Amino acid sequence: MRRDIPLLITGIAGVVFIVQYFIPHFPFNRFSNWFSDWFSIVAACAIWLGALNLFKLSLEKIHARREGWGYAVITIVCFLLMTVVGFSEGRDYSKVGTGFDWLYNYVYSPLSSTMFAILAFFVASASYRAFRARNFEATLLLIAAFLVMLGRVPIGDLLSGFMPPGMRLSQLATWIMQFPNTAGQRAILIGISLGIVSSSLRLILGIERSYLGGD
Amino acid sequence: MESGLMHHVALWLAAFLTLGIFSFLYRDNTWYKVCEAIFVGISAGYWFVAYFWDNLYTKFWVGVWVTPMADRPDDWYVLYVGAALGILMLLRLVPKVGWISRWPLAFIVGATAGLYLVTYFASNVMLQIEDTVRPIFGAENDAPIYEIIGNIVVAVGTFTGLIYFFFSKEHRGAFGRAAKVGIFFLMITFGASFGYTVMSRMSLLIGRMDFLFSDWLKLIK
Amino acid sequence: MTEALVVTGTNLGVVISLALIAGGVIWLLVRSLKGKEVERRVIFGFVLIAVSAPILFPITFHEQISPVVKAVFDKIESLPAGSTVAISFDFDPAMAPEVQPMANAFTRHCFAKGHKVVFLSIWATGQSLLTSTLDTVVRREFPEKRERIDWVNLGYKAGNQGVLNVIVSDLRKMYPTDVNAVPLDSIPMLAEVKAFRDLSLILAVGGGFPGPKEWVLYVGDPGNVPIAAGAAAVTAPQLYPYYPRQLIGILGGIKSAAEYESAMVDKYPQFDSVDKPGLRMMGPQTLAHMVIMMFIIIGNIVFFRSKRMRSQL
Amino acid sequence: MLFRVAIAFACLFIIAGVAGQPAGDTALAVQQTIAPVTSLIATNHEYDNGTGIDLIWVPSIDDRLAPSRVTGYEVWRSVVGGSGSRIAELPAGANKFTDEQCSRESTYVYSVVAISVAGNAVSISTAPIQPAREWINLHRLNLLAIAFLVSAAVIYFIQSARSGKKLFVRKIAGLDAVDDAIGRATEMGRPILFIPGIQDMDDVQTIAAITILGRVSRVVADYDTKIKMPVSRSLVMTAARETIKASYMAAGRPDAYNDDMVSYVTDEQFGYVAAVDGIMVREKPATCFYLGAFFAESLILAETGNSVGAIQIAGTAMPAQIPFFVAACDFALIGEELFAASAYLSNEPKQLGSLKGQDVGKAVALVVIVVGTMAATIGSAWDVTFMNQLWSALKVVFQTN
Repeated sequence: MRRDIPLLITGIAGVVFIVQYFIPHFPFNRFSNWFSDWFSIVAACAIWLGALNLFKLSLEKIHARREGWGYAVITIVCFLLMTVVGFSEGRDYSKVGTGFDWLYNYVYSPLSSTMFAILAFFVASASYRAFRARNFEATLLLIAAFLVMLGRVPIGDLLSGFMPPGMRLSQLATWIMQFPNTAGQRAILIGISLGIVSSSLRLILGIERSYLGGD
Repeated sequence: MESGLMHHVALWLAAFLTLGIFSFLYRDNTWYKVCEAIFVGISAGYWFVAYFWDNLYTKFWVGVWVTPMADRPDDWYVLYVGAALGILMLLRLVPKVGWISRWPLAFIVGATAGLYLVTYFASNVMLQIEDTVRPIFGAENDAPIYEIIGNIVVAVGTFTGLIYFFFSKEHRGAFGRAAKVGIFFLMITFGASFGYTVMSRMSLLIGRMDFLFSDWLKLIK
Repeated sequence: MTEALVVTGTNLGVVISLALIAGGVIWLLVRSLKGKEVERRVIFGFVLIAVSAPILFPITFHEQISPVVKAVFDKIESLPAGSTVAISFDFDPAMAPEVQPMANAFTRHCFAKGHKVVFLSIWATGQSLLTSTLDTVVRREFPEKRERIDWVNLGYKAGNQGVLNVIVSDLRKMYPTDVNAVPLDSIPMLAEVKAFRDLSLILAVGGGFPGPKEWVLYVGDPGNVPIAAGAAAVTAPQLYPYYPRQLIGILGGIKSAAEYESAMVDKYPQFDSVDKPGLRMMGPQTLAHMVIMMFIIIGNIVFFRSKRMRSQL
Repeated sequence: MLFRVAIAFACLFIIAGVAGQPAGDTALAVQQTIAPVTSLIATNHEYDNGTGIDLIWVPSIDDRLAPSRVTGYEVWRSVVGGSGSRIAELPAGANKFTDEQCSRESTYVYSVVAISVAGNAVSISTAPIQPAREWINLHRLNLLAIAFLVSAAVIYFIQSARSGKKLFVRKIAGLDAVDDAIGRATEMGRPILFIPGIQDMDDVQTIAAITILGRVSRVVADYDTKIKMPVSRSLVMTAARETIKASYMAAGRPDAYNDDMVSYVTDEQFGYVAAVDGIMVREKPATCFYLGAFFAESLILAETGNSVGAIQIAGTAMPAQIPFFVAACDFALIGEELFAASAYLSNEPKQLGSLKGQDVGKAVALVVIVVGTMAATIGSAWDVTFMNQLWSALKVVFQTN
């Protein structure tokens, strides 16, 4: 029973949302909008579960004085600071000039963009480590990456300056992006979509049910 | 903008956080851990507040309560369905009836599966196939040679790439060789995308360095 | 070809940093030949130097403009003076280093040609970046341009592509006022602009969702307005299918921004003295790319070396 | 459709007829004012919820003069028994408009006004029309047919596998490594880390990740390995807990399950990554799984995981991120393989049958690509009519709107 009802719900919802695509008639024409509204409301409710979990784990850590409990204190204080400021600003919480906006600009945003920027270092270490001519496939990966990188900076055209115009490295890089890259992306995209069709069908038919848990 | 002092505090705070995250590259350390804890707390708080005001308040509350009847869309009442699903989800907090939260979950999974099935089929399978079907060269033969080679490459690459993804046929003989060519194309694709992305990623680092050198340290004008 | 690589910036700092990198690479090579793996932190150190040195001691290259970028430049050039152009800031601080230089260059170009500019954003995070362009470019470099006569800031509206869907046919329905709550009907430069389809050109700067693609689908195609894209390098390849029919041109990543800035300086020498972040960033970009390519080469030397050593055992 | 073609032809004839008139006549007749638009016809907009009406007309003759004397057109609508209003302004040269703001309860009459400096000219009004709504979007019939074909193939092979037919499925290296990777973590006494991407449950990749988690956690429960799963979405947290709990129950060890195996961190992409990186360097997992929808964080995770010496199995259907996983991880599931993974790992016939079904889709795609490319090339290079017809037929079949 606890498992059959959810399976039924998944199946019916799946069929309805396939069918709505082909029916312009009310109410089917609204279904996808409704779903996105409903989902955002459910997600907004569910974040209470997440936040409570974050609180619970941090408090347990602090209470037991487990290693790193001090950091848990910082997390909770920052969370409370952000929520108190955010709720006290009202619905225009993110307007330019509010305290919430200040915290966003000077705390959230530097942290976020720096974490993103770290990626530059990892691109370098991955290039050093992973682009090795272990076999033919790896060599192709390496050569394609090398040529495209070379073609993206002025040095590439300097090195290939002796070639007739139209065959310089920057153009070669563009060609690789335009043709072989398109071919690969297309094959991947078609494959992915067929994979989605079949795994969606498994979910709708109730063959795949591990996400629903046990009885 | 802000008063001088506030601006300085802001700059130093941002610089402190920036360097703290960068310090992780050397090794895990207290400074990074502090920044990480701040980041988790501040960002979780941010989303908590944003979800509340943007979704619960603006979407639901305003939709069913604040907006005058005359201004509402004719299907405003369906917002209650969303709220009902949300409440069922929150029942998870009550151990005895927590299992009911599987219902909204099952609904979301089913609807997502249905939506993705048709939209991906339409936009990716159909459209990509339609795009691949094109002449390799035209009547006037005026297409430049690189474009003709390119068109052949796209057709062959897409074809063999798809063969690689076949699950139910053994990759042997001619089929196996085609699959092998397919994986070559995939590898070129991966290499090219990787190389192409380097510039984007570097820009982000340059942006941060620019902040440290010019906004904070004022080393350059 | 000589023109493509005019290197400017000849101070001691450039020489020192290049020497530092070159020396380091030789040291790495020697170590690798001895068959030693390089630690990650050394690699990180190289990236740090390669990126920071050219920021502190600028090296700039002259960029040859590519056709997809030139198409945008030429479009702005060819519009009669006084045309109304929109620039949309659809990005966040993380993407800003890549695309804000484009937005700034577009702004300068439009003003230099005497066009009127409508600024807006359909990303919540775009507002503050839009404000910074208004402060650093518009108000500082073009003090003679008056708000609401030569340019207007419409600000941000929530609703993603829904906003676009409306403004293509009716601007006032979505934006009854500008960002300072001045009714659009009392803004002289918008007297003729009832909808976005009345504009001469839309420059969509951004890279995520919604971005240039949505501008094409919801405004460019239905409203028959020319759209040009300024996009992050990562998303630019996904825009190529729309060029040249639905997008008149594409700027992808900092390289295109640098090309655009080069073209601007060639045409309008007065902009030689303004900050050109695109060109400025190409120095660090070039060095960083070279360092990464060095790593690929050295990595392979280490690999073949160790393979040979294994086979000798 | 046929009706539309007929209208189009009618318009063409009228244009031709008008253009064929002696030029002197019109020049004399229209000194000051301009000619109105002609042949204005309103039809119901097909396949919508009864909100659209299509208008089509022949532009004013003066619009064809160069320089055009017409500066634009206005579309006016009036509800029968009500007042009229201007609903659109169009540039010169326009000859059609779709009014999408109609109500099914009302009947409308339209007219188009040609605007010029000298004066305006109003067209004859259309016959009263009421929008209709349709139940099925016939424009999408081709999509329905092909999607049905592929789905039918999937279901057919699931059924035939159920009835005991043996199916071959090729090896997927990354998935064969799952057992070993978990075994390694057990031997080393270190946890395994499972990252289901950063999207919510309304992304089918996340759902795929959760279904794979079902298989992985089953092995984890059998081996009694520690699993850690920080997530960035609360709904994913709930779903993952259900999944892992079920696996522990199926393994007969419900007591070993603990809710803290799955923990929520933050919805913010990089805040989440910062925390996961911290967990990696502090807890040194022996095995990391990155399965689901990933963005820029893919490489940050993979490089940090590599630096702590973890075996890494990754899979995503984000085309932009696959290269990073391929380059930096030990095993990478490429696109479609992510969706095949749970079926492959389950090793149940009916699940494997679905894989064979999706291969039918690929076979169709292959045939169309070969036949279509050949038809298009032969057709356009040597102008072979039959090939051109075949090519355009394929284009029509695979068109979506």
